[in-house]
Amino acid sequence: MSEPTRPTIPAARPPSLVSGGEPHHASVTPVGGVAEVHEQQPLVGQDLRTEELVFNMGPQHPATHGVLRVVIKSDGEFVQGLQPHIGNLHRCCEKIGESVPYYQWIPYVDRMDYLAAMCNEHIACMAVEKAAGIEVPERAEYCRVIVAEVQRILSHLFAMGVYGLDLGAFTPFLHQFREREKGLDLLDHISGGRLLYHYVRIGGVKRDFTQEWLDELEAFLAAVEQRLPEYNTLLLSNHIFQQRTAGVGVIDRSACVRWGVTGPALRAAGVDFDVRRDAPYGVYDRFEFAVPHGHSGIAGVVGDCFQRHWVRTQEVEQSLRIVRQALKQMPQGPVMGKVPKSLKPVAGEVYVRGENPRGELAVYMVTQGEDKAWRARCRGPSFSNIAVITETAKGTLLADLVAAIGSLDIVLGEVDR
Amino acid sequence: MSTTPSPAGTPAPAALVDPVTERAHALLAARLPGVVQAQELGGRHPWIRVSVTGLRDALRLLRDDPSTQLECCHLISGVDWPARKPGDKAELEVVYHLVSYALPYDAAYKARRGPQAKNDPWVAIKVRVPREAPEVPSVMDLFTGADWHERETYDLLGVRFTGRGFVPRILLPEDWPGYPLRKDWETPTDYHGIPIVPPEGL
Amino acid sequence: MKTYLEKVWAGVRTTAKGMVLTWKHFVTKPVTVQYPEQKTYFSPFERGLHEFEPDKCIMCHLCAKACPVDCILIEEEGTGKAARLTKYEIDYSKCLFCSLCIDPCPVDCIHMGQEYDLSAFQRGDHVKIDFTKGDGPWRTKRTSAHPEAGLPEDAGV
Amino acid sequence: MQQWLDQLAGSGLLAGLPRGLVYTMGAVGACTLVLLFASLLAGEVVWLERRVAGRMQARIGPNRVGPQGLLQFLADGLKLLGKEDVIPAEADKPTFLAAPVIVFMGAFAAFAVVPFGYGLVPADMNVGLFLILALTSIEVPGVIMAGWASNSKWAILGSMREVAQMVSYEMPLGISALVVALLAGTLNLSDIVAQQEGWIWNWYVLRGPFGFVAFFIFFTAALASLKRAPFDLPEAESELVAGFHTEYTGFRFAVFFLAEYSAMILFSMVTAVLFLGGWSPGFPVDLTGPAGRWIGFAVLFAKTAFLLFTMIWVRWSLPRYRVDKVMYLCYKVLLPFSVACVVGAALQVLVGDAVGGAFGRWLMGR
Repeated sequence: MSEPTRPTIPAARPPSLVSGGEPHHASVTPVGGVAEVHEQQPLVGQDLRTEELVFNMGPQHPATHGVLRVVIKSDGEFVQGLQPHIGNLHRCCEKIGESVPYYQWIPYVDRMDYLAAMCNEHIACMAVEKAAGIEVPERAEYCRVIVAEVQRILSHLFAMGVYGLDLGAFTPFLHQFREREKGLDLLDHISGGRLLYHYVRIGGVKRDFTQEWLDELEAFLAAVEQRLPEYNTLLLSNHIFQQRTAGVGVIDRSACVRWGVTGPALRAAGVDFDVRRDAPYGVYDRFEFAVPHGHSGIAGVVGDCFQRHWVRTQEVEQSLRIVRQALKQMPQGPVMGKVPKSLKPVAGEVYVRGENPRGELAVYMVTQGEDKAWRARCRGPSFSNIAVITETAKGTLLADLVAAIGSLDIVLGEVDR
Repeated sequence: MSTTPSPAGTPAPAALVDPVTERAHALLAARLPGVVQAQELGGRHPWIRVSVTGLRDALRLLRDDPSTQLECCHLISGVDWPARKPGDKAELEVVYHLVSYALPYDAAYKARRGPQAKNDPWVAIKVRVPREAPEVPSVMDLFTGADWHERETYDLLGVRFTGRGFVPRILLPEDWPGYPLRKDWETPTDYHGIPIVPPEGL
Repeated sequence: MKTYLEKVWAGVRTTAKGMVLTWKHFVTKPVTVQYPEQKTYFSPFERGLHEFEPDKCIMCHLCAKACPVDCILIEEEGTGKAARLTKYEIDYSKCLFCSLCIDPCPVDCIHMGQEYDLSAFQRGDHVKIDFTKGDGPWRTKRTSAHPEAGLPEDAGV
Repeated sequence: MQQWLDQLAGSGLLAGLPRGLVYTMGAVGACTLVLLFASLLAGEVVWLERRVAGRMQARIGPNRVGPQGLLQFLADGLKLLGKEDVIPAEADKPTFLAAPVIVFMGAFAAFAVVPFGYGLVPADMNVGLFLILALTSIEVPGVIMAGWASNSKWAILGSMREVAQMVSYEMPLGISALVVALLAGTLNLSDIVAQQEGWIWNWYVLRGPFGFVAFFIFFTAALASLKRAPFDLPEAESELVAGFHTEYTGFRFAVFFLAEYSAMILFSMVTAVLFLGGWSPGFPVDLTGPAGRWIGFAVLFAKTAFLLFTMIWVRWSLPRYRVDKVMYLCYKVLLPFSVACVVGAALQVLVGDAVGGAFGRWLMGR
């Protein structure tokens, strides 16, 4: 990619402050679509002095999905460099994990990725169960899979709708919120909370499904299945949407792997990898589902914003499949295993990873035979996913930066933890 | 050191030796003699501890060798191990969890179900540095994504990563006192005159 | 030229398709629930404002110990059999609504209610609620028949 | 207008007054009427937009203030009036204060030549169409002033986008209006409507393919110069926060808002006049009488409302274009098509002249 040739002006900040010097870029990703803009060299005369603008995008900005702050060095509409600054939503989740008993930590884990609380709980509980050697009843495992997949559908609906909002389409956002509302009510009716469920507990789940709830679940699945083509009419197959996203914000396989990008963004880059299938946890190995990954058969370039969005739409369909299979296979039995009253796992370590809607959530827990963890480290997928934006958005238009951040679908609660 | 975490409560049977970690260990032992300091190849969390000086070589070898291809640095975590009884060494531990997307999921793991087994292919590499002068070479040039993880480890535990210039804090303000995830850290009462717990309560 | 015309046509066609879809929504009934007049259904498991029965409480402090944020303050007079509850205060500026306080109660005197509207004109009005002071927007009696009432609660602890 | 004032001056009530004063009073009165019409209608268009958007998004929209929420704009206006009027410390104060006035002036002044019905035109000019295109361009300096004076980076980016977009889209806008001018042979808007009277196929949108395509180009270009989605880049809220009016609060913001919606009404009316037959209902009927002209006004109003609805409909159906794609659309799609339409319309006039008869006159457009 050819940067526009300009008399360079030293950056306002010393380069050492910007991410500790320039990171090593093995390859700078070519950004399709922008190439035709770059062909037109800006007409800057010898006597006309130009200057780069340094912007503060965020923490209060509509497109930064919360309180992300991005310092952009731009040349008019072109982003020449950027540095994300995080930490505005830091809530000491890991420190709290070291200071409260295990079962009290679970409600805090909910609040990390507040759009995928069920998945967070699932993985955090798995870590504690593994550390303490607790057996989870089979029915509880199925309950966990069902609520986690419903959560994944909800999270992806939110991600796709908000992506429309980032691109200026307000209507699909609210259309998807209509179904998401139903799903939130659904999880509310089983757990008692609308967003932060605290339903998955150490050793099982809080309560068994009732028949009314299962009927409600069926209605929700049918509604989502029926509405999916509508969302695609407004976004995925729309010409303007394709123009905005195809070839924009390309994160190829090498960039994904170097930066530790996971989840839909990794799959959009053509990597056929899903923890649920390739390193299954819970009872995920008993279901049949496809892992959608980016390829050249659809519009866009492998690893661009369009394919990330496409992967999400496909994952919703696969999640519907998993929930239906789980409902069929679900055995009878208790939903709570035998958990000792005082939970004191012996000294040791566990590392548990699982597929969250945004990528791989991993919990690294060091136990020391106390009722609290010695170290409770969480790998928030958005933390690694947003870091890649420094490389991806260089040289693109400002609108493409917004499109790229939106397509990574970050949740700041998880970035800052 | 004596506080080295022992494997899980139930001793790991020999059958549960982790194939990927074993492969990585064999590779390191063969190609970089003297780098591996300790290892635990079985149980639910196998790990290999390498020397601080050999860390970069070890990670580069594991990343590039076709038999391991651990190309992604999944997580970097720091663990504080202060001296809890006289004679202990006060140390900080940095754990690198590496994963591979290139190698297919090992069929051996299919049989390794159950809560006590390690059932996914990752490798944990550890280094230990003294708590007073915690200096670890940066691996940012090997794994670009390690950048933010290193910044966070510095921010919360005070591990200094060398060879990458100035490491800014990431989550906390630049002038925040101390490193909160160290076990001896105490919450300050105020920050620039702003009380952390207001006098009238939260 | 051909791809150019195709692109123009694709733009017009997909725009028209999107507009047809929004038109369909324009003529269908909205799904909004008009809040103050209409209310949505709540399940009996809803985790709203607590319901607390002061006369049942035996002051064992188990709920306060189970609370991850220490938001429950219990004060009592006297000791042994003569002990009397004088204050049972929940600080809702800290409360997580995680329902961990419900599980350990041996006499089943604290529950999660269905009241969720915490709006007030004064900050202090809803921040700290003392349940021994009688009814307010909160309840000091069980209002909803909870299907799990009386079941042994060992879940998650 | 002038004849009407002459009549009025001649009548008993104002007989003693100097003619100039009568003209001035007439002008002020007409201005007030048009201002009231434009701003009240703009308020209602805001309500319409929010209601339509709500229904398209499966929700209701504002329905609390007044019947069906019709008085919502009053509540909004009161709220905006009650807000603190913030002027940024580093702002260029006089320019900052003048910018909303200029933007509103541009949108409002163009109403002077729009015929609301037969004879209901504030200033019946021979260069009406030309004047509208010129007056709406006054908005551009106003927007530059707003962006520059705010001393905000988002505002300056927004105003640069706005200027680039407005200046570019004036070309397809003007050229597609030229198609009508060619067919009608006049720039007087009242005369343009007069030539579309009679049956519905006399409307310029249905007189041959060129008028048809030109209608869509004109409407699209109007959307772009109105900064309406999918061309709302100057105030793209997910990119530039609020574009050039990021730093404006309270009443000044309300003026920008009002200007935007007045311009929407203006362009809808102009489109209706140019292409959709103005006050002609689509069948031969005499609307020149004292009562008829008000019926004509209602017909024109209905067409305007339909176009306004379409603008809202488009906005809530489509994502936003990217800044380079907007320019692509302008220079590589709309401009060639509009030029082709002008050439085609000219040929159509020639062919109509050669054919002669009723069909030829239909082709010629007059």
